[in-house]
Amino acid sequence: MRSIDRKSLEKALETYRVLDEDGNLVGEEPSISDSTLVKMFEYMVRARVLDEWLLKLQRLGKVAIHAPNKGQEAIVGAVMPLRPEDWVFPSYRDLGVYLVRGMSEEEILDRALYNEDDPLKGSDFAIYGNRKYNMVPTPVPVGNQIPHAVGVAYAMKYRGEDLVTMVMFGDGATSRGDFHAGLNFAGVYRVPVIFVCENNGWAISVPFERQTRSPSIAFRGLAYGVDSIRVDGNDVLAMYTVAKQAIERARKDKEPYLIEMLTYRLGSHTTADDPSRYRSEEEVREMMRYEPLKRFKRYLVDKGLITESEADELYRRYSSYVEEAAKKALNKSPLPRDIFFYNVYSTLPWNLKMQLEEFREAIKTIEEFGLEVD
Amino acid sequence: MRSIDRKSLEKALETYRVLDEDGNLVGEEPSISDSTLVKMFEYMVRARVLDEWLLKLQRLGKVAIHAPNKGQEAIVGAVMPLRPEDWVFPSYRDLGVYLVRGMSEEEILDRALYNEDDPLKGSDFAIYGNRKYNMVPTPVPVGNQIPHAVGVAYAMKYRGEDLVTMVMFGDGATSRGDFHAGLNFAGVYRVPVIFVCENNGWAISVPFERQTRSPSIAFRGLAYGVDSIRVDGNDVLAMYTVAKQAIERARKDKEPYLIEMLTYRLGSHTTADDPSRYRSEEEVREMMRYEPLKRFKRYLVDKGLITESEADELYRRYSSYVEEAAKKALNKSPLPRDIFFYNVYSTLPWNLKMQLEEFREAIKTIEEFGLEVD
Amino acid sequence: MPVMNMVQALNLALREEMERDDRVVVLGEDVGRRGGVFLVTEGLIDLFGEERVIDTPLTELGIVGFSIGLALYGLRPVAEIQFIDFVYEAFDQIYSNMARIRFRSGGMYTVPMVLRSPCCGGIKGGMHHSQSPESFFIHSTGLYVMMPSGPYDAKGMLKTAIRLDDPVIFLEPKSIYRVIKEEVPEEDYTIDLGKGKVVREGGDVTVVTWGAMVHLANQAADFIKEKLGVELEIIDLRTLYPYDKDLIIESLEKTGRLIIVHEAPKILGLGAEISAYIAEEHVDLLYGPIIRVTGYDTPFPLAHEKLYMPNVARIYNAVKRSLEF
Amino acid sequence: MPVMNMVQALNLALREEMERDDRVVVLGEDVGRRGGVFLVTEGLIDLFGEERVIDTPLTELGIVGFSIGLALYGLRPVAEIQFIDFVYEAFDQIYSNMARIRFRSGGMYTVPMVLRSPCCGGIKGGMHHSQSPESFFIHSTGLYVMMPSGPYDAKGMLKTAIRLDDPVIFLEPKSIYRVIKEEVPEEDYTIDLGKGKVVREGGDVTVVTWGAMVHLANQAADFIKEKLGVELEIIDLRTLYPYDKDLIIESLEKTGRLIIVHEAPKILGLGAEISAYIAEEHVDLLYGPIIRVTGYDTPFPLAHEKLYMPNVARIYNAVKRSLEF
Ligand SMILES: Cc1ncc(C[n+]2csc(CCOP(=O)(O)OP(=O)(O)O)c2C)c(N)n1
Ligand SMILES: Cc1ncc(C[n+]2csc(CCOP(=O)(O)OP(=O)(O)O)c2C)c(N)n1
Ligand SMILES: [Mg+2]
Ligand SMILES: [Mg+2]
Repeated sequence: MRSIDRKSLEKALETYRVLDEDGNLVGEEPSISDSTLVKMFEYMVRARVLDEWLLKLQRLGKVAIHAPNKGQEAIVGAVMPLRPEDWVFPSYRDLGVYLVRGMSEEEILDRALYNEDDPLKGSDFAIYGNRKYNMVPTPVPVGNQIPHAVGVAYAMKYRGEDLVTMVMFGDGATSRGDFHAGLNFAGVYRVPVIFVCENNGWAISVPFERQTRSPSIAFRGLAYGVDSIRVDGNDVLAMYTVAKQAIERARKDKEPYLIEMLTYRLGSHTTADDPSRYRSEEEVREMMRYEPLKRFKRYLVDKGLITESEADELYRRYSSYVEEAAKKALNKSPLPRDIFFYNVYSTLPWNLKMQLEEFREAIKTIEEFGLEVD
Repeated sequence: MRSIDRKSLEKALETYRVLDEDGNLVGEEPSISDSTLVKMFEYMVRARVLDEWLLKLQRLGKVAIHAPNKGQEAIVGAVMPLRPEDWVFPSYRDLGVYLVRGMSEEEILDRALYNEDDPLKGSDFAIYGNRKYNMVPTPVPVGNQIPHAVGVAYAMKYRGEDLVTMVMFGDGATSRGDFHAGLNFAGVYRVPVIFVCENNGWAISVPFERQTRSPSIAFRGLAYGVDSIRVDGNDVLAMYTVAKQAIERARKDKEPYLIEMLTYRLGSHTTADDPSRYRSEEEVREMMRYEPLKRFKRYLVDKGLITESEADELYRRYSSYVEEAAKKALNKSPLPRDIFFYNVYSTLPWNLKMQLEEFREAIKTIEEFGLEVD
Repeated sequence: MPVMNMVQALNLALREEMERDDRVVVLGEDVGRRGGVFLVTEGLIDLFGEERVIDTPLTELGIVGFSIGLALYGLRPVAEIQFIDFVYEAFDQIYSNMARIRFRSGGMYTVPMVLRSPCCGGIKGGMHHSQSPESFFIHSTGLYVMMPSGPYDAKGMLKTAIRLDDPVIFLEPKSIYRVIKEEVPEEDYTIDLGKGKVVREGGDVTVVTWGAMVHLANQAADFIKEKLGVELEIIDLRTLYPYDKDLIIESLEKTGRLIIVHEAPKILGLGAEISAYIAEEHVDLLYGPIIRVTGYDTPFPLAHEKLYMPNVARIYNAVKRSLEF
Repeated sequence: MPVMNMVQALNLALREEMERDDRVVVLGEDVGRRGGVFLVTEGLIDLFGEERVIDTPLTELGIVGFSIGLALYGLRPVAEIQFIDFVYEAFDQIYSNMARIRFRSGGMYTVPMVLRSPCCGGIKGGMHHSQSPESFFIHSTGLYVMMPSGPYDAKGMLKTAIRLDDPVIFLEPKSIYRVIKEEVPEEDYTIDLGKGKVVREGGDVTVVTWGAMVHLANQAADFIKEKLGVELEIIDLRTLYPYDKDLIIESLEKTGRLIIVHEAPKILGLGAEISAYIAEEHVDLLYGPIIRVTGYDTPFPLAHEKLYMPNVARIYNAVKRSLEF
């Protein structure tokens, strides 16, 4: 049993920040190289642009569904301090994370459109991942990935490697058994995992106060013996600083860490949602004041690392870039029709072989009569 | 979101007690009537005696399995302040609880032997409950009953009744999703439920430090916004005092409460267990010093409410009482052979009717050839 | 009589039952202000308040475990799982408790609750917004399982489910939530547990199916009639457990040929049980093989779901094969 | 060759695999110091340390979810569920992840793990220490399912399971853990996935079964031979998915009569699938009905479990009925 000291409690109940909502320094300035700072901003812009394009493609009926990330772009700060060999289990709302890990806009679009180049072979919607980037595709059932990340971290420690695992999930996910088990195992086995809870105030229509009466998610982390901190999650510098420390400690001391990222979802839950049913426009307008891009841009402009017009240019550049990429992705062929028979087992068991025959007969009939099915 | 004050934290991290291990007052003496005090002791003795008898019957091959309660008898203190109309979800190790709720030794034996008078009709082993006493039979999967208790408490509040629900479970059970969901719902909906975690240091062979790295179960309760306290669970006066307050508050203010009862399992996990594989005899001998009966007896003797020889007599009286009851229970008939077809649905669906036919044919064959089956 | 879609009919059933009986409460993720992601519970919170229309934290285990408690105390909870694909966290509570408390308690305690949820494919929902897990509930024993195929049945069946003393899994094929419109009486009516319905008469081949597949079967029947001059008799089971064996036997007595169509994977889909039942008790009625047209034994895919699911071509092929005997 | 019971054979398999391959780790409740409640993992912690023989907190969801992570990273976890009756908390992790990560990731990630657990009845274990839930895993798709019926097979099959790249559910009939003793080589051998075994030859009726029921069927066969002069051919499936259809067909070609015996409830027990498969693809081989002798469609009872389970009388009656045709 561990005791709880005053300092741990404060970290779990107060909110760590570096910049205020206008981009003024209010905490200790982290020492981050200029190029990293600019890169960080660029990722955030790319995430914003891509988000807008996925929304557009969804409205055009090309993309099945999209979970907007607008307002939560500061998550890129949490992943940037990772090494490529570290593992990441992203959430479905983490466009910026995919980009930082090396995924291109092209690949994200191929995935969203599940065309012939979809690395996940048309398995599910609104999820992204690729072994190439040590980024495991998100399971749609909320929270499932949490204990997986802990297992991976255990295996890293077991192998004596100095790698870490990071896993993202929402505030709603903290109510699930997966969170409970994952945090508990991480505490008991002391493994190098960093939990990032993106507390955006809402789980679809359920506000945080109705999700839990806990003082904070970070406080809840302490209840598993996992050191935890609450961070202004719209302040990318705060996110970066805190994550960097957590990652270094995990790498060295094999200690888990929980970061509660206080943020706000400015868009709808997904493109299938209608937030006007449960929250006011005023709330959203008010929260726009705290959004992460504007704030960070101010800091960069004040620091002389970027000008307003350079920032605008960046946005425009990526917009045309994604437009091109979308055109290309839309022109690709669909996946083979029998794709879903593969990747269930490493080889086809006899019942799947028989069913594949039946499937081929059906295709013949479809073609014979020119039936419309797909 | 709630804030956490110093006092809540202390309660959750320190250990409330009234008597020391020798029965000396070390805390504020609760005002409990003499007759209640003696009754409390009597329940503890009855639990101890019944425990010994169930062990004996198991060794004789009459009882399938038994989960000894030796060392945890102070749990009776938690239930005594309840009203009969309040609901209880006991754990499987709670002989004293069953007795306080009004179950007789006879009924417990009928249940353990699943004879014709078994109120649970031979459904499962080592569980006890009866609607008559508002005590729901324990599900064998550890922790399942926790969210049920929260639902019952919600229904009580919904109906505007001033009743409360109490639910018991072990330290191991706190690792399950049921605990996580139950505590969280209780916090969010503020329902009159009292959680009693019997932290006896072990979940079979897994010691508490390996079950969780949490500072305490009570601390974990706070992380759900549920007020929580840690109590010396071998001190029946402490248990009574704390439970009484929690019950009154729940009744009045509809506030949940968690009591972490720090105790120790002196016997084996169940009669199928062999504790010598994972813990030392010395540990058990050492823990015998803290056992609840001796301690409470000293207090009663010092207070002049009972003499040593009266206590011995009590023990002997219940021993012969249970011996008689066991004889009677052993002489009863078994349940009807087709008992398991009933109580699945309120009426038999057609497939069960057909299967009952098949069953009757099998019985005929068994009788025709004198086959041994049962 | 007003014309409604299934969402409206279900909403009406809930409203009427809540008005009729204050033991009925509704709970689940986003069922309150949001009215459910498909709006089945729309407006109920305004009528009945947040004590009776309860938004829950995001845990299916919690939703079911908590509902069991409500039901134990005598309420009649109607719990929503946002998509049935997310029910599995709750499987221990469903299997070990919802389905077993009556048995465990020797009949002293009952769990009169309904677990309702959108199910099945056809909306490009991918792996986790498309599944048909009825087999898991049926094999559990201790549960009733229902799936309506249209607004009229939906209203009557949900009312039946709410009034039963035993726990019910109520599955709603979301692909036809808004597609099928029917006249739905604004009066009280129920539809008996365990009663299927012949939705199309025909003398050649019996097709047993349920949910959205009823409409597919009908479409296939038109096509097959045109191409082969063969008449399908289509049975909509409606209750999946206990299913209406008598209706199947009656039809088989006429046709001697049986095809079962369902969206769930073939292996141990309910089709297996129906087929095995016939092969065990009524093998004499059969002219040939019992053919199953089902989801394939793979996860439900996002890509090419209409080829994964039963479709007209597959039913056509099955009928041809059935007639070969 | 040493004579061993199943517990010893399984223990030996684990030890050999852990010596052979340091990716193999063992985890579960009480698997360490305690050696598992049935002692299948006895002594392993002394040989391999607590990093490789991991006592877990009490959560099946956690055990499976964490094991999936280990497997994703390339280890070969062998996770124990103390009794398979407690697996249901983990069902979401099993169904939605263990069985689906390969598919979800387009084949990029695999989950080479074994989930092993004591199962089935016959020890007076009551509702929650007796169940046979293989149907749930088979219907999940994406998992292999195995159940040995003796020490020799147990060792070889567990080794096969550990070496497969796909996830395996490995069920161990606890009632025969210590009852059946056989010679078990101390050398390395495996038993192919998907291969059943004819354990008794006979020309009259084919009995398909697995696990402890293999021994019951044998007992029944002796009795039936004596009373009716009828010879049963008994097939031990060993792998439940994908089951050995060829062996069944081969036997049916000889006998034309099929009885399936299993402990799980009848409704959607694996018997249903086997029966439906034959009724769909090989109906011409049958002389009469396919009969299932199974657990009844109720929870597993404490009282009279031997009457609830298949027994000699029930198999005898089934054979008589089968021969009537
Ligand atoms: C187990 C499960 N239940 C329900 C859903 C449906 N659903 C998808 S996202 C969501 C809310 C998630 O909220 P949160 O975890 O806070 O993440 P956010 O969407 O806010 O980023 C729900 C209920 C799901 N995907 N999985
Ligand atoms: C879900 C589940 N997993 C495993 C078991 C087997 N088992 C029975 S009791 C027990 C340990 C329980 O420990 P704890 O909750 O501390 O209660 P205690 O026995 O110490 O009173 C285990 C693992 C079970 N009954 N249920
Ligand atoms: Mg959220
Ligand atoms: Mg314990």
